[in-house]
Amino acid sequence: MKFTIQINTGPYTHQASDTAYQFTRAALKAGHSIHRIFFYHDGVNNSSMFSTPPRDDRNIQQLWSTLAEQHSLDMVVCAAAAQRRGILDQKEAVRHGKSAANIAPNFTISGLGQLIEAAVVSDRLLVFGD
Amino acid sequence: MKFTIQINTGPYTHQASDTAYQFTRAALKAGHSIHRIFFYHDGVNNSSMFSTPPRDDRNIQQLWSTLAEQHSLDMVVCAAAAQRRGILDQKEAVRHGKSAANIAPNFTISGLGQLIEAAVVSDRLLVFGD
Amino acid sequence: MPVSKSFVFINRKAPYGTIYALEALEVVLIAGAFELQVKLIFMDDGVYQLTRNQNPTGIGMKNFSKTFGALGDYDVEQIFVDHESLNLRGLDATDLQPLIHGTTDGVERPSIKIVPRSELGDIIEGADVLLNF
Amino acid sequence: MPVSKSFVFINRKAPYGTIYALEALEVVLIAGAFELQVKLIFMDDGVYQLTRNQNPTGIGMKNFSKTFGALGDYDVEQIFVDHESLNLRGLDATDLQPLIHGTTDGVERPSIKIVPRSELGDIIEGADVLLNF
Amino acid sequence: MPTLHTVNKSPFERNSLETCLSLCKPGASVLLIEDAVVGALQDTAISRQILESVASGVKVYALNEDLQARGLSCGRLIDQIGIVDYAGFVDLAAENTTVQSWL
Amino acid sequence: MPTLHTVNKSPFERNSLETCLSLCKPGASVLLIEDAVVGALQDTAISRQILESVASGVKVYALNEDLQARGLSCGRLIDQIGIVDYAGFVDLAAENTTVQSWL
Repeated sequence: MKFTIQINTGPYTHQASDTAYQFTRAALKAGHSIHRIFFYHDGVNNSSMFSTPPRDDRNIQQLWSTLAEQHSLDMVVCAAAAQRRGILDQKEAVRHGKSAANIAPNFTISGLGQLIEAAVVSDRLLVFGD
Repeated sequence: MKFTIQINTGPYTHQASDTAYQFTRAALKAGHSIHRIFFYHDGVNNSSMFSTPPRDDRNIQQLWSTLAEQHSLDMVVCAAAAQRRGILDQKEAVRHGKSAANIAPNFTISGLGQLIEAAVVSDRLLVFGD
Repeated sequence: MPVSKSFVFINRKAPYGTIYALEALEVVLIAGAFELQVKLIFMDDGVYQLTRNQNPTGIGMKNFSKTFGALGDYDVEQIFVDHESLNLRGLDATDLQPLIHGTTDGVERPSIKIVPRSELGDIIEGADVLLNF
Repeated sequence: MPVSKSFVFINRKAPYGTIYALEALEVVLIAGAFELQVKLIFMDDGVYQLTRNQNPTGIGMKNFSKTFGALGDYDVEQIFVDHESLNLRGLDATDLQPLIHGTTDGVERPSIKIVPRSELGDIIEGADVLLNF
Repeated sequence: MPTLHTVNKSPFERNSLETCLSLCKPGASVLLIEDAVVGALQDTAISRQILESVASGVKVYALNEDLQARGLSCGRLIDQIGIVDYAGFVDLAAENTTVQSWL
Repeated sequence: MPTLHTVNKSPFERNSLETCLSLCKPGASVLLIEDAVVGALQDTAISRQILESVASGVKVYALNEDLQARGLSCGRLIDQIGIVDYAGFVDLAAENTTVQSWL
């Protein structure tokens, strides 16, 4: 079965990103496929490469990047939401005259159409948020 | 009268930073002084220089930086909270091997002791959050 | 893309206190552009999104509620408001901005329908995709 | 710094679902190190912060509730729990982890006191500084 | 030592206003801000509890800018609720000795 | 077309579980996750409403990992609530035709 996951909150402050991660792992383990993971609202903050949690804590961005690497996941960060909250890829950094990009590997900035398309072609959409 | 303001949520998603900003402006206008503005939890995200909201929307980070400039406000971002959420000054960027700093002008990264000290020496502490 | 699916957006948050209402509306407009069958539900504090005479100038924000008026142009014509939610909040139909859409016979019709909660349960059960903000 | 002030921390959020409980505890420990007079209130969903046998391994987080056991060492000895909040949630004193502090006579005493809500109102009225998470 | 209590969430979504009113003392002030201003309307599920608090000597206010944002400024508010702007919010914070934010 | 409803907030802080139970249909499933698992305990302010929903044909579940995190796994839960792990959550999402997240 084909799942799409939407994440609405940033890392650490709310549990939603952790729950979505555990769900995604369990779904993959059960043999399901993940069509897309879409980060919206503060969810875009999960993609910040600048995050450095304490050593005895999980690194949520790295968990996602690693899972995406292992399973070729399509992780999309909403462009409009990312601009508001300061998540930049190289192209956006140049366009807005910022000093660097801060989006982590395996995350891609794209439009809201990617959420609608994913919902249309997937068997299930699950939303995790506040 | 001497106020300290604590802000617990990031920009745009919750109104708390906006309300704190309006309160701070009104307090300054009424002749009160602001001892410190302390950004905790997701509040640290208000200091991201990478944020680029739509042109017809307010730029919350710039509102704070400008107000601080005009009134010599002491705006402190909690160090531990900032590390978790990817807010870096030049020193932290170098220490953690990140490509750049993203903290905006007039924000300073410091410890939680700055919140306690501010609460002790101020007449009033107001907390804005979720 | 496969056969068209029915999308139901469930709006339960007040406007301005959080950004969810505004960013949800951005998704609705995109969905409208995809020519999907779209229904909107406003319940719980979501009913405040539709109040008349919103003016957020004083809180430094822009009035996004005007955008609801454009929904008819995107063929988003089915807007359901929970009667019980209005009632608990001291509101009724006259507090909501009128939203309309054109029809093939050239007449403009109201898009908002105030319904009992049980009917919202039916709409949710009948959806192919549920989006929550 | 001026004369010592009394600090009251009000904890109303459940642990793990949000980070507020954990990051509030970090502030309490700092305040303890300042040798201030510190009181903690746990009410509403904040009472879940003190339950025994927390084990967040399965959700990928660390068990920060053990840190409450260190509060006595920071001279944080006055912990008030709202009786009504426990009652509404099907909990009682036996569900909470025991927290103790030493006294000058060498005896260890319990730090947690379960109180009626009206007493919490008094504590809040009597505080110099109120911190909310 | 009167306290200013601020509440920023809708009383129909969260329990913070109810908790606040359950323990605030006569002479205390309660200010509704942000989404909490929806509690200022007449004839709602929370209006009776607000009127009981007022009767017991608690002063209740709502922030005008937040009322206007939500289109709620049109004579439909509980009569006993005072309306203040941000300057009035600052005055309330200064007049009371502490501020308790029910987040 | 049965629906899986997920609720992630404490029913003592927010109204999302109450709203969910007020409109979900016989045959639907409700899964309590994150802070909402506190609603699974016996003898609480919400337990009667949960039992009424169960009696009407709604299946109610709680996520075990979230119960354990909060120290709530010790035989004090409502008997009629099923306990599932993340794999069980995935199965519920697959078995029902849609998922409604009450955020």
